[in-house]
Amino acid sequence: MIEVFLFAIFALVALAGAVVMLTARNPVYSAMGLLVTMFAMALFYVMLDAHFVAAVQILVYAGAVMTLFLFVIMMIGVDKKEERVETIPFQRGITFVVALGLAVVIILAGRQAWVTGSDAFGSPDMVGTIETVADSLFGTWTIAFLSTVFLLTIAAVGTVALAMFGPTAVQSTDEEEGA
Amino acid sequence: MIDYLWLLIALPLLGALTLILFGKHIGEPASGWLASALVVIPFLIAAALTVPFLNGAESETVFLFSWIPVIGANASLLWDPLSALMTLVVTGVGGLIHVYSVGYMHGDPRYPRFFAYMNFFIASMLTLVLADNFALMFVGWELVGLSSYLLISFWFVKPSAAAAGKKAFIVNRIGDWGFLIALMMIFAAFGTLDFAIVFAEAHGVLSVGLATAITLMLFIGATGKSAQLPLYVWLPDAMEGPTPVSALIHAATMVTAGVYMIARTAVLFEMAPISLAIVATVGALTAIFAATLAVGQRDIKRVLAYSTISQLGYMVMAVGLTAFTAGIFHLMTHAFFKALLFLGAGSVIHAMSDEQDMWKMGGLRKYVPITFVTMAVGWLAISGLFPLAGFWSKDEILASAFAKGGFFLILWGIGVVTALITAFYMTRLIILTFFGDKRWDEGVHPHESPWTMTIPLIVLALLSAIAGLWNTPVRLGLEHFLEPVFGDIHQVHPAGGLTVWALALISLAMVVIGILIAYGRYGRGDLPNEEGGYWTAALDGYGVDTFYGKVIVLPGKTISTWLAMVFDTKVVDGVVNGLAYGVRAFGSSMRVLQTGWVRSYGAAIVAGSLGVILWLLLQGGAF
Amino acid sequence: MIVMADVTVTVGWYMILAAVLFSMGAAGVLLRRNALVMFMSVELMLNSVNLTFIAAGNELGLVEGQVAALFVMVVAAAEVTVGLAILVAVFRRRSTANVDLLSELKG
Amino acid sequence: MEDFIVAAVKVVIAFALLFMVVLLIVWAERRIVAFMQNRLGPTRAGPFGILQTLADGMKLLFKESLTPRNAEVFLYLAAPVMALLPALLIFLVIPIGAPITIGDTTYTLQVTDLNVGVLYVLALSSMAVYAITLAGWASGSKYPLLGSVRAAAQMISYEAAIGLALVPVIMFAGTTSIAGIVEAQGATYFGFLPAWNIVLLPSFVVFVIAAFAETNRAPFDLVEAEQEIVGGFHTEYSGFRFALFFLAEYINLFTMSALTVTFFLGGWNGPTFGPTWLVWILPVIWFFVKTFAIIFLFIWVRGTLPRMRYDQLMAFGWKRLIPVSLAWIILAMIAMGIRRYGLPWA
Repeated sequence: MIEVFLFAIFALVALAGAVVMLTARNPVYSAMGLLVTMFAMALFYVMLDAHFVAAVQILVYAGAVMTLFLFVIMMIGVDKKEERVETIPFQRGITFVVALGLAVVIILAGRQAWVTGSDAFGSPDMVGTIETVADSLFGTWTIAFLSTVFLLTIAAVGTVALAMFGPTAVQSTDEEEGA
Repeated sequence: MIDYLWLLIALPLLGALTLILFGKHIGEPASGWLASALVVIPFLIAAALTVPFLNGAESETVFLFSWIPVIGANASLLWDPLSALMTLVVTGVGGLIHVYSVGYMHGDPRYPRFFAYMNFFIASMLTLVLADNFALMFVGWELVGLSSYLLISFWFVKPSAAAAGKKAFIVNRIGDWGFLIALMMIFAAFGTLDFAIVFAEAHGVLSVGLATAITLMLFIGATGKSAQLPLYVWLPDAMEGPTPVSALIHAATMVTAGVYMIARTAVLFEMAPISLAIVATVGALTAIFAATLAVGQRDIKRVLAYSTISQLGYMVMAVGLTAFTAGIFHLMTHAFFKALLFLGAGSVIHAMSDEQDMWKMGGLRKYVPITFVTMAVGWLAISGLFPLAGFWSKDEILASAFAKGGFFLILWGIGVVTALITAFYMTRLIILTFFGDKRWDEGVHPHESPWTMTIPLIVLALLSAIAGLWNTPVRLGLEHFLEPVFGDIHQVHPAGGLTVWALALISLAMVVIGILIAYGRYGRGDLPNEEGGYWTAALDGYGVDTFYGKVIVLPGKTISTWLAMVFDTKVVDGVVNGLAYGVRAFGSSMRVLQTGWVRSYGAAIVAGSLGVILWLLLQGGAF
Repeated sequence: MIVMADVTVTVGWYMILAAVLFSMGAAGVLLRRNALVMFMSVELMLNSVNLTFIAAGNELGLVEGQVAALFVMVVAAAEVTVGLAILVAVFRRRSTANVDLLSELKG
Repeated sequence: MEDFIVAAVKVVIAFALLFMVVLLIVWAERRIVAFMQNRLGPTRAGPFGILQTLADGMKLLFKESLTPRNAEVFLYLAAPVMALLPALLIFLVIPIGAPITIGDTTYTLQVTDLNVGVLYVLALSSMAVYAITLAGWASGSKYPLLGSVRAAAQMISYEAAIGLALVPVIMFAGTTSIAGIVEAQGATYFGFLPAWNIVLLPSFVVFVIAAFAETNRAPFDLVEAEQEIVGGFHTEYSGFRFALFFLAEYINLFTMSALTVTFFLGGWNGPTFGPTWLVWILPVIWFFVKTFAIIFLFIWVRGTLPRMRYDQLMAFGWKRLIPVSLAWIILAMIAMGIRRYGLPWA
């Protein structure tokens, strides 16, 4: 009972955050909206017994990713509010149809192949503590885990390279913008 | 021990690679000796590996690595008495010729490159010989063609050498076409190219007609490589290459590949009597045709070239008679004495400062004694004088033809006449070169060749003298040796008893007559006037090249010109340009989609995934 | 509340929520011109997928759902770092984060 | 239901405790710094001026709260709350004393023990960045914005150091539960030396230095460097909203000290003796003694060291602390390996 309540509240919070992200003219508010959604996600994860992932969700998404977003917004986009005038023809209509269609179709697909909870696979009261996740991560999925190490290293190197070797002078973009 | 079989191919290949890459740094004598060593060592290995066969050991297949297993083509080597014999001939004669080349090629600016090619040839030839399936054999077959091309046109600055190389390559391609079709037919029939399976199942799978078709196609391949009618034209021109090349490739080894191939596929040929008859006939006709041409040549190497064609004709005739052992036997002895003769000719040319016209020689026996003596042995051996090698092997072929009887008696007759002509032109060559007056130009100072060239001559002379004793009617050594290979084949055998001696006497008489006629014509001081009529025609090779030029090359050129000038510019270019235009027009019409707006691309992606999900849902029966 | 007494949260609820969030993320990518907000929308999509992973993993009693979510997070983190670095580089050159103005590759 | 009541009581006690302690710390800092600078500090309100903080707080409450014209009002108002929340929440996982058993029930002196406690602490401490960044940005003024960008960069950088410094601690304890880490430090070496994680000295040093930076205290207080950027991110805040930032800052100081004690100095571990009630009370006393010792260290450093330059700060964080932490993690791993599996050649 209380579970339904919590779900409803968190879902509303998550949706509200997403709506704010989608509609705010200022990217800072978009970031705040997304942050709220991510917190709601973390709470869902706790409800779903994925404690470790919930902590990582906050640590990585809220703590690192969104901070980075905010930082970059402060650096580049903070005072530029987005224009409401749509420049691409039909984009709004297409987006509306396509996004709605996507939601409907995913839900339809889900009704076809709903997870029907055969608990034969594992222990139904499995809790995602560090120990259980680590067992799987460093046992079954070692290779995948190691490849993420490479991925992160490459990403770090790429980021540093982009920051180090980029152009230093801001060039005029008048012609392109006029075109 | 058998595990080291791969070294036979690997060592010369290593030598070729080393000399190609580092030849310049290795320098002149060293690269030659390195190459020689890398042929002699395989010879020693092969010899060690052959010993068990003398004690009746089984054939073995050495699997190296998977290549195209699905068609039964792997890099695996077959080691049986036949391939052992061929390997010994190739590496033994090849090794001697390598040593000879150390001296002969002295001072050539591309000295290391020459030995690189020679080693490459040895490796290719051994691949051909040792292959245990048609595909690998074909690889070797093509590789010897390539190395032959490289070596014929080794002195490519000479236009004639470059042209000769091309000619050899193109004519060989015609033969290869036949071989390739044969391979396809074999694969279609058997589903594999593995020798063992093909030969084992041949009787169950093949009809006589199919066998005939396959073997005829194989024989087309053989005529190309072994210079039989009508594809022999490349071999005389191939004399443009350095003399050791002529000795090694165009006398002793590569040209025998066709004979070897027929012997190897003896099982298939045995099933196709018509093919066998054709093979034997072509062989006999080639033998006499080339012999008559050899008579008319003035260039010492061209005489030997036509002689080679003629002798190859004998071998082909032998395998066509199903006298496979005799064919292989003649192949072996011919390798010895023809290599000897070529090397001797090379020594003479070397002595005469690159003069090849016999009319400008004469009286050389005092100046190049070792060359003279050894070449004399070769002369008598090829002529077939008792008891030298040529006598035994040639006689066995003739006796086999006689023993087969019927139609084949005609072939026997041709063979006997050819023997006479052979004795005649070889005597002519010896007399014109070594006897009589000096006819050479001013400023030529003949001298004996260095020891690196004479020692191979001496060794080959010894072999030419005694090799025939391996397989005599009295003691069939080779026959016994090759028993595991041809044991299941119905070979024709010379009749025993008095017949064989009578036949021997007849051919011996022919040889003596030939020698005497030649002596009578050339041995008495004045040289006869050989102008006009037959002589001009023979010098021209009976105009076969001109004929081919008119009948085949010219129409080909005309068609090619038309294709290049009209068809290509109008039709091919038209199609290409039209396609390009169409693509451009299509692209222009599609450009509209390329808006440059990320978001419209994104919309397309999402719409596309929406479509995919919808389709999957429809497939799954969601609606 | 009395009516809902025997209602429990099933995995389907999470799936529907995730589908809605995913669609909103997709709409964000298609609608917003600010590259930063487009990135955020992509993050929202990734998050919604994570939710399905974990919900399904919980339903099946498998830890793999959470492991997959962790991998998604790693990839998302890497993507954000590089993406934002590119964005900063673009901004240094063009003084704009509006993707509509970065349309030189048009046909 | 009982659990719920117990939890609620714990939360109330914890928050009350925090507010009390903050009043004390502010007073203590002013007095101690004053002594170090050869002054007296506040003396008027209450004995030794101990009520001075309360008086200041009352004053701030009655002041007018200004909102700048260019401010993004919503975020401007939300920022102080966002600053206070994580500061309060972190304290919930810190055990301030040994578990107490009354009847059949054992009560832990900790609001909740999480399996992922350390991650929880790290996650929440990274939340503090938002308050500062948003406060600076939402003020619509340039000095706060500069201060907030500085703060964001500084806190992101030193968070990495804090996380890395905690890795050896987690390895030695074998758990990420905070109570577990404290219990693991209850053992002894050679029967008398307490097995506190202070033996991981480099980690301890890195952690404390990074804690200075995380709490924006001297010598890393560039965020509010008066000489350069006036008051930093909270320049435009006044009245009660400023009080909230102030409060959050000192709560952070206290929780960081408490965390240092918990992770490295054995938490509530200490000698216990006497009757049951004393056995219950003593750990709490030890915990607070240790915590205040660390707070004294914070104040002492503030009174001693000059402020660093911005580039020095970043270089120190990235080029010194993080490499040292990484090297130390490897060494600690080797040490653990030897302790568990013996020497490689043995």
